Amino acid sequence: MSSSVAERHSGREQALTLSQINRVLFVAAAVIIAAMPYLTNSGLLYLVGTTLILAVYSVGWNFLFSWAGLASFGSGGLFCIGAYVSAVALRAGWEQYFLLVIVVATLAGAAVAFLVGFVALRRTSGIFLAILTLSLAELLRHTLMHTRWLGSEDGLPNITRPTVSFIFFELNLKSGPAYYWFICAFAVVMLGICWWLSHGPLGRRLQAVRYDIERASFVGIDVHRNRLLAFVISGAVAACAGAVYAPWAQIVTPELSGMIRSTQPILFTLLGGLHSFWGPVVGAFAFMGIDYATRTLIGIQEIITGGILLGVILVFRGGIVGSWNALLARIFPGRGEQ
Amino acid sequence: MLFTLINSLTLGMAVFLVAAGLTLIFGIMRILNFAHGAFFMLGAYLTSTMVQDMPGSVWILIGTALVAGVIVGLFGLAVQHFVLSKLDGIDEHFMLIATYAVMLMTVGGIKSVWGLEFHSVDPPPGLDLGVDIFGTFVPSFSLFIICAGGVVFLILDYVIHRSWAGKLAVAIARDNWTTNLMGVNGPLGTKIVVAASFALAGLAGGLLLPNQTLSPALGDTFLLMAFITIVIGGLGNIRGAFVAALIIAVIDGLNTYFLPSFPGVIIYVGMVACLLLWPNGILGESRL
Amino acid sequence: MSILELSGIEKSYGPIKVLHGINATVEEGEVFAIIGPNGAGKTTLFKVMTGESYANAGTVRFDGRDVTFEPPHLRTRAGVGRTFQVARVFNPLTAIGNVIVAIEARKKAQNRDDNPWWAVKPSASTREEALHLLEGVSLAGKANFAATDLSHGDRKRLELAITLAGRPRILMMDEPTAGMSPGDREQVSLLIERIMKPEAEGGLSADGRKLTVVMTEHDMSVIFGLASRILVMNQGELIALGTVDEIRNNPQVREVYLGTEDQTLEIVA
Amino acid sequence: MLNRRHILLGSAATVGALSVPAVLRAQSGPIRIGLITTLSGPGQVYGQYIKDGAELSVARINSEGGVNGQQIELVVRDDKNSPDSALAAYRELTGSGIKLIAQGTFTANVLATLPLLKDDGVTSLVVGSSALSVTHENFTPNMFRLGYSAPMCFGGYGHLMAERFPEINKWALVRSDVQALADITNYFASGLVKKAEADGRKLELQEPILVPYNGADFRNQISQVSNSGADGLFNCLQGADAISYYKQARSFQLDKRFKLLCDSANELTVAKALGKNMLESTWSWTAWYPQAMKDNPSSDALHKAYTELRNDPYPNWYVGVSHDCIATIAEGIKATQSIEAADLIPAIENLSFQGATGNVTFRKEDHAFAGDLTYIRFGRSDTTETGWEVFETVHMAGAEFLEPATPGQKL
Repeated sequence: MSSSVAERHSGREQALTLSQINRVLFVAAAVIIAAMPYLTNSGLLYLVGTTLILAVYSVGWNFLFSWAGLASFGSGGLFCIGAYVSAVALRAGWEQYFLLVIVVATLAGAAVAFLVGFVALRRTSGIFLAILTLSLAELLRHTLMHTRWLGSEDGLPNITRPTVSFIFFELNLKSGPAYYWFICAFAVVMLGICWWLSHGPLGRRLQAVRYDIERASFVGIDVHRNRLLAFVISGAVAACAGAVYAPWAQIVTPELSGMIRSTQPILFTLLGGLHSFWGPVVGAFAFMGIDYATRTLIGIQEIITGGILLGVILVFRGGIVGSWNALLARIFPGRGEQ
Repeated sequence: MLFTLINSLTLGMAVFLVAAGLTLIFGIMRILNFAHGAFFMLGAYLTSTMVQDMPGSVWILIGTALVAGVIVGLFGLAVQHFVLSKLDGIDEHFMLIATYAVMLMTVGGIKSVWGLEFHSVDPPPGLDLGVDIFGTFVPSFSLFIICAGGVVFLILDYVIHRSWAGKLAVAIARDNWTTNLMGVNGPLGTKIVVAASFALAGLAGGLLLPNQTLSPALGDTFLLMAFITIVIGGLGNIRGAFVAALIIAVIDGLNTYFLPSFPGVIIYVGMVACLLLWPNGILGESRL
Repeated sequence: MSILELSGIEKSYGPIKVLHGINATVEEGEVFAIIGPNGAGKTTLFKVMTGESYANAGTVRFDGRDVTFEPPHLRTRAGVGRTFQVARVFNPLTAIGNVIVAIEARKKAQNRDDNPWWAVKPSASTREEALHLLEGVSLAGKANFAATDLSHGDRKRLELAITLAGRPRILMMDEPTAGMSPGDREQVSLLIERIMKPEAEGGLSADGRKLTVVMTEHDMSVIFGLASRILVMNQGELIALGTVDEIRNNPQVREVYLGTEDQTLEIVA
Repeated sequence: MLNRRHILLGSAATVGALSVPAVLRAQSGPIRIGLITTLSGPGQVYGQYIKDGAELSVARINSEGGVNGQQIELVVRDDKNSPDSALAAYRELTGSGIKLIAQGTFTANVLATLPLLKDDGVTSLVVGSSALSVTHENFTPNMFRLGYSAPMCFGGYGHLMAERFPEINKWALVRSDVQALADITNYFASGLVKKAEADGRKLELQEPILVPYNGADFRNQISQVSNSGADGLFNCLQGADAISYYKQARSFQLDKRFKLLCDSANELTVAKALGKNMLESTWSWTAWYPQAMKDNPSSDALHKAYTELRNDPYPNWYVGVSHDCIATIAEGIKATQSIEAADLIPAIENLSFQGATGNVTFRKEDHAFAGDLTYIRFGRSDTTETGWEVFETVHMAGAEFLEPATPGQKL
């Protein structure tokens, strides 16, 4: 009894020390990201901004995957819906209501996710759900490609970055850095919400469902309802990210609903670290780094990207986050386990 | 109408040829192999290198396709040995990303070896024109593809469900550990099935070569369709894949016939409907 | 007053009929045991009662309400608790985490969430209750162990704590001593006896109500020590239902067990 | 010498204090031109042609002593056929101080960068991209399109066919199920109809038959086409789709069922892939067919250089057009001695020079290319080693087929 208490005690101390190191890193990364406009040219700034948006989008996907245990291959479709709602609204000149537009886009994503989830989650799971969502996203892409007023396959270009009017002041987001900081704020808010959801009672319920679905229903958890809720939240986050993305890229195309966009969060999550909240964020930036570093290696870029990915999976099983924590534990054995 | 059906059947069997290997590897390793399309393409490129512009006869086409299949199967063994076997026992999604990485590298390799230009290989003499069936003109290469699909299905079905080797493979897929206890070399069995799956991809690439255009995007054309096929049919279920390929053929035929202004779109609608009706695939999920 | 009523329960798996019209009532506060040789249909009947699978015919009434087609989570919320033959807990979570999930689920279902909506951590009262439950099953010292790392017996105890966290009125236990050493079995018997007592007397039964227990079990000494009534099944049919003494002296039961289980015979004799 | 003051001002204004190294580079080093094109994914084959053409153009200019004594450096980036990556590449290039951009192939990727050109003071030359929106509703004065607008190129095509083959009155049309090819098909059809009506003929045009984009099997549609009973056929498919389509059409003997076959814009790609099994005869539009440009030294030089580079005497038309993009920028800089958009844009507006593809000139109002059109007829041949040959070439002035200029507005 007493020895187990001691074990517990030392365990907590170790977690604290290691998490302090991570916290320092986290703050440093946040400062660098916030200071990006002063540090780099507009090219890298654009990439980092896009990566932030994709990181939020992937965290939303991972909420569904690592918490609720459902793999969707069609999240690109929801991202695309958010982006098109935002694009259409901004092109129609509703830029002063941009925040409202984001809310509407988010709700649109949530509504579509609800409809899909309501029907699909009762009937399918696992890979079947994955392929079903993939097909729905493909269907959306085809529909957009055939919709002339949404620009067919060339999409909607010339999306103006908005000037958001609050009651007392106006926020001009037209310039690159201004919108970039808006993205930062958006990322902080969305990641905050996702963190809160993942670590609160809902997160605990969902994890219970993922660990043992039958046991979960025998402690009184409504499995279907909670999964549906996770599906809707994930869809809302994807659509919200899409809505913020549209004015950043200033163009939306049906390819947003394509397989590449839908598989991105999977890659990010696995690369960054499975079942970890920050995994997709780390993975997104790692992937961006690989992409950026290999941008001049035209022709062999695919081989190099594939090789790096393969290397990472074979060598770092726990993804970057998992391996990093393991590495820390090894470097500071004194603070690690007994 | 008969004509539309035969053509759609051609598409269905072509998709089945690609899907057969995909469903096989799913049956034994529970992975969706993203690299399958790339290896299909590799088979096609290898065959085209061997036969140049035109295979001398049907048998030369089949022979070279088999050789290409064997080579691709060896590549598959390498992938299994250096990548997949190393990921055994950890989260299955890592396999997914691994096959994605293998796909990237394979496509990159194909581009650097064969270049980007379009290539075309013609059907062998005798299969380049058409025949008359019940007053309907039917391209003979369509018949060739339909026959190839049927033969490959029959062989696979026999091997898996009737033969000793197939029963062994099923045993491995169901319970690798126990099979090992009983003195059967499970890892070797897995290797053989994985190699067979890749070899089927290569064979399909070779057989379909005269039907398609060689370009580094060839793999994508079939991969999604093959995914859909094996999901509709029931993952890992070779009979399911065959039935699903037939269903896809019918859906595509109806699409062409009744809704010509949206070619190729109804397959997705059909697939969504199928999944909602039969959530585990028409013939159910199966370990091989 | 009867808390659980089974009438005319029939269940088939495909063409094979497993249950042939079972009728029984469970009274509040009793320990009701279901016994029978292997393949008698005990587990199937159990599943029908808990909602894991639904009956093809007949009705299941809980507290007077028809729950025949109610899914498990609704039955749990209504007051049915259930443990599995092989303990099922949320493996990666800590022991206390397991119990907290269950308590939170109950509070949410009853709309008695005492946590503010924005709170991330479980409320103090939830944590307290969880610790209390773990103490009740003698697991308090291992509260922060991951469930995976617990021993078989500890996992069974943890599962019991999870189930009790739902404040059940009826506790359904599928072979609670399966796979345990004789010493451990006795412990479990004592534990069951204890949890059935109201809280005031050191037990874990909620607000003055009597906890009812329904269990399947192979170990006759456990059953004869605990049960107030016993239902005996054979080949999907009820062959006897009565008090321990009635069952001991029932010739039909003897016949069933004679041909099958020698060890049981000794105990019956 | 370049106008140094302009460079300093321009760079400092847009890039800010941190870009000092870029300014220094611009002063002393070569003139840097960014090339953004598709070098991975679908469309990579075209991007490769564009890259080759641009690089050969740069090499030629540099070997001739550069522009006003300054060498040109080409900085190539991949747009991965996504607007996202095109933007990232564009911003990286402009962020490092580059003011001259050449970009192709697909419209969406071009549309992504168009709105940014003006604020960044960038002059951009667009390769390919036949969509109208580039020079109409999304027009920006900083962009010149050295690609062919659909009405000019395919309206002219239809006109030519109606003029040359007055006996063909029944037409069937086939196209892939994407919007860009729908526009092309429509302009071809309207070109046909307009010319026929002007000649007092009435044409019978069937509804276009649609085939799946990036499809695997086209036989259902091929059979529909061959049963259409028409005499003329316009095939509007791209790349691998087109080749698979012709290949699968061979057993139907498509080329025997129609008196006249027109391919949209695949030109010799089809013949090179099909070889001895090429169709008997088909027309196609092309932007550059060097064998027919004998009195054009620029074309000859490029053709020679390309053949040496790739060992392929039949380069794709993209090679010529992207070559001319770089040449246009060089000519503009030569004329104005500046790389600033303010000076360069009027200079290019007034340019008229002989590029590899013929006369290069732009319409002032919307910066649409107003040069020459080329159509070729080619087909199976028993006498050549390749199995096919080009039978005839037609050159036409393109300007008269250009759609009305409505920069900033939808046509």
